[in-house]
Amino acid sequence: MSASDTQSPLRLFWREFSENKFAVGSLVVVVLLAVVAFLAPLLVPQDPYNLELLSLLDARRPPGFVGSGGYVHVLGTDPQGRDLLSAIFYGLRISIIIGLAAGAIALVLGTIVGIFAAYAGGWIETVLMRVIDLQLSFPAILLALVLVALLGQGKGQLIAALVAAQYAYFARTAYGAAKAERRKDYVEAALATPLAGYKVAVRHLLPNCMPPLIVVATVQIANAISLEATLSFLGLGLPVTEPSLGMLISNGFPYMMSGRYWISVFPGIALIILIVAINVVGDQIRDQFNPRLRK
Amino acid sequence: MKAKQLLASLAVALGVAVSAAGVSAQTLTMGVRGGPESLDPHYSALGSHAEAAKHIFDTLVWSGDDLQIEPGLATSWKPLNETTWEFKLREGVKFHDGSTFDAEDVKFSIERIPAVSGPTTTTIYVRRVESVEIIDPYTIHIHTNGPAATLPYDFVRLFIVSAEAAKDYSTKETASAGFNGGPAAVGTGPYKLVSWEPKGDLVLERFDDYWRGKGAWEKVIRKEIPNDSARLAALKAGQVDIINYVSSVDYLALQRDSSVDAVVGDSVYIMNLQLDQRPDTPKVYAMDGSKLAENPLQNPKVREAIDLAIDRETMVDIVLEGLGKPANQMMPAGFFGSSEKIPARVHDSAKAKALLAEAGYPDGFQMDLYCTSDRLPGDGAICQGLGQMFSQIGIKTNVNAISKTVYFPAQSRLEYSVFMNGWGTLTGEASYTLGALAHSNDPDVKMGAFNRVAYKNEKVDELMEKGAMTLDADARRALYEEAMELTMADRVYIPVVQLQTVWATKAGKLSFPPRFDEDTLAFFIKPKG
Amino acid sequence: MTLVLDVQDLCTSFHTRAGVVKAVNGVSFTLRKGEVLGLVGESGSGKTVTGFSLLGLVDAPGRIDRGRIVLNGQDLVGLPERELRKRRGRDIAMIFQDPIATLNPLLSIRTQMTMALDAHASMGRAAAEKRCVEVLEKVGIPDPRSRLDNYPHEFSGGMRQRVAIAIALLHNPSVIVADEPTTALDVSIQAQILHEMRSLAQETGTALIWISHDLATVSSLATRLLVMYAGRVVEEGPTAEVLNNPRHPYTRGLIDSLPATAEPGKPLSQIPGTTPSLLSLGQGCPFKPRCTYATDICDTAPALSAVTKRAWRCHHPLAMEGAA
Amino acid sequence: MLGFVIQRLIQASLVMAAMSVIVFVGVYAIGNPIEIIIPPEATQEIREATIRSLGLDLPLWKQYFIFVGNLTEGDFGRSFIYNLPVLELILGRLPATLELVLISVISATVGGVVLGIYAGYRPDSIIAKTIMAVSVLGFSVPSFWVGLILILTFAVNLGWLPAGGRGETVSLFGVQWSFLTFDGLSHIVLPALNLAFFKLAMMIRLARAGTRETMLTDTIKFARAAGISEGRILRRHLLKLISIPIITVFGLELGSTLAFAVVTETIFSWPGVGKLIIDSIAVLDRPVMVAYLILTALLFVLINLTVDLVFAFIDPRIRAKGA
Repeated sequence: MSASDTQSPLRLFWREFSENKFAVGSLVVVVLLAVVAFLAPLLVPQDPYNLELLSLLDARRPPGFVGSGGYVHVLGTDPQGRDLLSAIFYGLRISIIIGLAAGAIALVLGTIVGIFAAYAGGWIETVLMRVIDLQLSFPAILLALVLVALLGQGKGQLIAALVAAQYAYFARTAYGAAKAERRKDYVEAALATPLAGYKVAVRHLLPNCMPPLIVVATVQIANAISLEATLSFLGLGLPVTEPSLGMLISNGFPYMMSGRYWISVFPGIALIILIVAINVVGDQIRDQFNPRLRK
Repeated sequence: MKAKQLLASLAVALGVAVSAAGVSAQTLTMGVRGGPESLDPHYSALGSHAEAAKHIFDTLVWSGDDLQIEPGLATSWKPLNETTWEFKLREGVKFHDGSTFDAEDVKFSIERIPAVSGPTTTTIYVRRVESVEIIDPYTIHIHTNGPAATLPYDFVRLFIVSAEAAKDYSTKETASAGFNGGPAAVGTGPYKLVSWEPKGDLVLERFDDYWRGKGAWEKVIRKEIPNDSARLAALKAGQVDIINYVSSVDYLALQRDSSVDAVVGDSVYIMNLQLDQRPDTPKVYAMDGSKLAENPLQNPKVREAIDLAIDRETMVDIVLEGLGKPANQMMPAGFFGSSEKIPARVHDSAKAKALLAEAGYPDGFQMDLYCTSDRLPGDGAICQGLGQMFSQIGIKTNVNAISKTVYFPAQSRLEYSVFMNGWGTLTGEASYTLGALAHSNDPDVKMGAFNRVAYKNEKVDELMEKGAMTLDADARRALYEEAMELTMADRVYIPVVQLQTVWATKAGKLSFPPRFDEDTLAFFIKPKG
Repeated sequence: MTLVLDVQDLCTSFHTRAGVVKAVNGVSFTLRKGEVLGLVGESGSGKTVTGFSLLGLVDAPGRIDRGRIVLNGQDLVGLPERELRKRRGRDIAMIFQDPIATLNPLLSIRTQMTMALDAHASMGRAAAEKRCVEVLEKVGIPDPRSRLDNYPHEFSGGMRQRVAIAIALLHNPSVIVADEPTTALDVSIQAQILHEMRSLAQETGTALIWISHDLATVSSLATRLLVMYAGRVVEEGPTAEVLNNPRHPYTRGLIDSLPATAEPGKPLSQIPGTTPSLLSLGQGCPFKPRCTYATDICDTAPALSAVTKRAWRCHHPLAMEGAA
Repeated sequence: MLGFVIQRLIQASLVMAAMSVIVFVGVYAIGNPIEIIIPPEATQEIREATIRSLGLDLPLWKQYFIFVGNLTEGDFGRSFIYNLPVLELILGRLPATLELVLISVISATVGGVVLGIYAGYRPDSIIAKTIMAVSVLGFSVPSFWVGLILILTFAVNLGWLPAGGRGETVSLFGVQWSFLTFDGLSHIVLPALNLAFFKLAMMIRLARAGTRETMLTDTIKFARAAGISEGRILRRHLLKLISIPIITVFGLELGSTLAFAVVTETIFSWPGVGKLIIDSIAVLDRPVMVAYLILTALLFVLINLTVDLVFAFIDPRIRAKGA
């Protein structure tokens, strides 16, 4: 069968991907959660941030309670009388936005640093990679913790801290791939031509960095979401009035011991589903990119 | 006896824990939220620090369960003139090392404070003291830098250390080594220091010659468990006998739990709303976000509307799950200077809306409400609840419940227009509260330091200044009550709820009186039956 | 001479999600004591899988579907793993292409040899060392006793392969399967090893199955050739006869693409096309798409034709020189 | 080998010097500790007196200079909050953290390697798939959530294990350890489990990937062809071959677990350095932060050095290069 001649690499990739039903299921979940997050305002019965719509009289009601708004609180309500389903959808939105933003910025920044180091060579390469290695050996959580404490609360600050904690992974990956490519003859040849250096980097080095970077990106987005939740839990994340999933879990946890499990458990489940699904997709992509496991 | 000893040493040698039940008969293990920052009692003015220090040291003036002052190491005190107070000291009091307490120790302790105080400074307790004069071993005169009517109240956290034991440990560099390690940590209090680990366990042993009598427990272990859930879990698991600060969240479930007794006590903390009176206030806007011509918070009708919008019953029942009381003034009832004439606050949304319209804001306006989310139980939740209530009368409220590390610096820089604070009248009398909040900010008379809303009522200023000069307690009380009534009527400070605190113990095991200052003191905890 | 190995109708296939890959499809051959059999074919022709099948080392999802592998009179197919293991290394051994990859870089030669010895014999330390030294000497490692405690990285490529061969020889097996054992080595060392292997086979009576894609090396060593294509044997016969007079167009193609046979100045001839996917083999001759002699009849599978010592599988066998 | 160690130590001091500058400038540039340390009730005079007594009135470079000067004498400074020498404060709490981290990392590694090898050796079995599902969970579920669930299940609902604290300790070599008493052990189980869960998942993945790749290599095939039993192949060949990435990660993880202990220690009220640092961060107790980060960096370098030495021990090729 010579179908491979007519299929784009992307379609081939998808064919292999679709063989793993679990990964496909996870991808569907990720897409679904993303859609839910971005369409949250259209889907939820209540805007959880509009205080006018909340009533303390509805606070901490179990799943299935019909509140003063006249609709069923499918997952119950939180200590402010917020519909938990709505809060989770909005929380998902915040978590995903932060994860994506931090992941994307770290990706761009890390790739630039990595490729630049590989392209520049010499002492620049040595210094840059020493710094990157040093940072990699330093735990992300600690760095993020210190930065968030110093920068203060807020989405921007949080994303900045996450980027600072994560870009090194991208830089290392891009550097590794670019370095391998840089040694190849055709790149050397291209560098000898009058073609501008950055064009060589973009045209030849960048494409070869993409597959491993995609793998790192999926993992790091999941990590960013998880890290954000952890920071929120430690009280260093976002303000309580615009809760991310981590903040919802943290806010609800004190109620666990008194049996009002839903306030913390449902956001927790949402968070875990999201991260597990992203990781399963990432795993599959990684396996597909790993030449050593392919025969 | 021998065999038991052998067994015990064997157990230690084998690394086996001696069964907890075996040693606990005379041991009290307390699980507390926070602890001392040092064992030098003069290091920090934090409540948890003083609470721990009270186990080892005594104060000159004792603050009773309801924060009214009682004799401590001083048996009596009286003002001699405008700037002199005489304190008579208790005779026959022994330090842990067997030496006798006298006036030298008091003078030494007072003079030592500025040298060793940490950042949360204890110098506030002696800020009025000009000098200390020893008349005889059991009489001292305190000369003040001006009339100091409330000096005895300042002394409720003035701990007396042994001049002999602490003399080499009274500089910043040496103090912590001397006290934390032990040689200087010699007090007259009910317990002797055995060991202490910062943020860990404080282990104490009974002082049999304590002047109040012998305590009920031979050994006291004070464990720091900052996490509310973990503390409760430790009690349920039998690791500790008593815990403080049960969160309101767990209180309901606790009442249904037969294995645990809950003791509820009123707290000194009153959650209150503060409204900026500056003409140009930063965080109040029109509905569309534009700047308003004038500050609506300066309008008494708007302030009344805000007051009427607050449903205090719901706040107590729902947000605090019953652990609180609606508050109508800035101090709990019964405190020196709180007034019985102030009526309970009412909730009336309809009237609030009408008042807003009358004041020229029929469509409402917008404001940012700031508060801490990690300082006092329920602070973030109460503040979000307030946001709902204000939004419902047409004042669109953006709630910012933030970390105290961000909140307080910004608040002191006057960056907020509307904010909710918890205020605790730690001395139990009104000059502490009204002098700091209600008097206009005036460094010359050292009043109004925490008036961060530019509140000024000439009459209140006058009453407070007069009170500070009035040495007669009853006359002073009347002045303070009037000041309180006036301030509350102005509604610049709007009290919301008074918090309550809960202790929990193993069912039927312990009895103790809850204290207003929320201290958990081993000496006053008795075994039941 | 005695027959040590008799393989009949060996079929090994891989059951993947995409379908069944018949890697070895009805291969039969015999091997006598001391004989060197060359197994040639392009990559993917099934020669390596054949080698692994003989040792019962086909990785999942592959398995032997049918056939017999009679080694010293006993059929190995269907034997439990435990029994197979007893024979591996003792009766039949294998060496691989890349000596860097076969030896464990983290273990000393002594450890690796001792482990292989212990697999089938329990002997004392001294006896074990004696045996190791003996074998290393045999494969031409100078000063073997002192080199026992060296690690693989301390040997050159050729020496490393010699160590691997020594390990294979430890138990004097009846058969050694050598899977491209010289491909990774320098040409001069290749020749040395080839030479040594040949004399070893003669000396010890061990039969060799020499698997290679390189007809040239195999022909200098093997007494008989087995040409495989797409999982089948397409031609078989004594080396000289097959080389001088191939019957199968594929064998011809292989011979023509040898640099030695090319006329100077002319481009090397190549077999057009690529090896077919074993997943989508039809009924007919698998070489048909690449064969210049192909006709309609090639859509049916050719049977094996045989004359004394020679066999081939083709509808259009090339003329036999001097016989017709 | 000595030269190698010296080279590493020089590298370490450079790293720590860089670290101290970064942290020092970072804490100063962005956060002003005085706002947080001084109680909101403080008057202006008290405020200024405190700033002076903490040395915060000096220009930044001068503060750093003083800090470095003290550091050369082994003095990391005093905590703003506790007025205790920082080193004493940190070292006093280090054993609790080390104990927790070592127990969890070692058990996670042992468990993870065993499970991972199995999952890589029999990748299609149900057990392998279950192991992998557990590892995906372990990899994904945030650590704090695992901690909460552990407390809820084993401490609150079942009441089997304590929810927090360190329990009884026994003094050994002048340091308090809890793993030597039964009570202490019962306290360490849940936090160690919590901390180990993520590492376990990581080790499973690593061992599985290593096993899968290694099992396909000619080394294993050659060993099999020599008739060596599977058990011996796994123990003697595979384990050694996959040990290099595992030890690398073990070293890295030892460090990162030390940092991640921050979360676990907070949840379980474990009195280690993690809790100290989170409390210090909350109040911007700069001397503690700086010292902690410098010591962490030092610890990292030491761990890396040890890992390198272990490598040399395992891999003769590296040994050859190092010599």
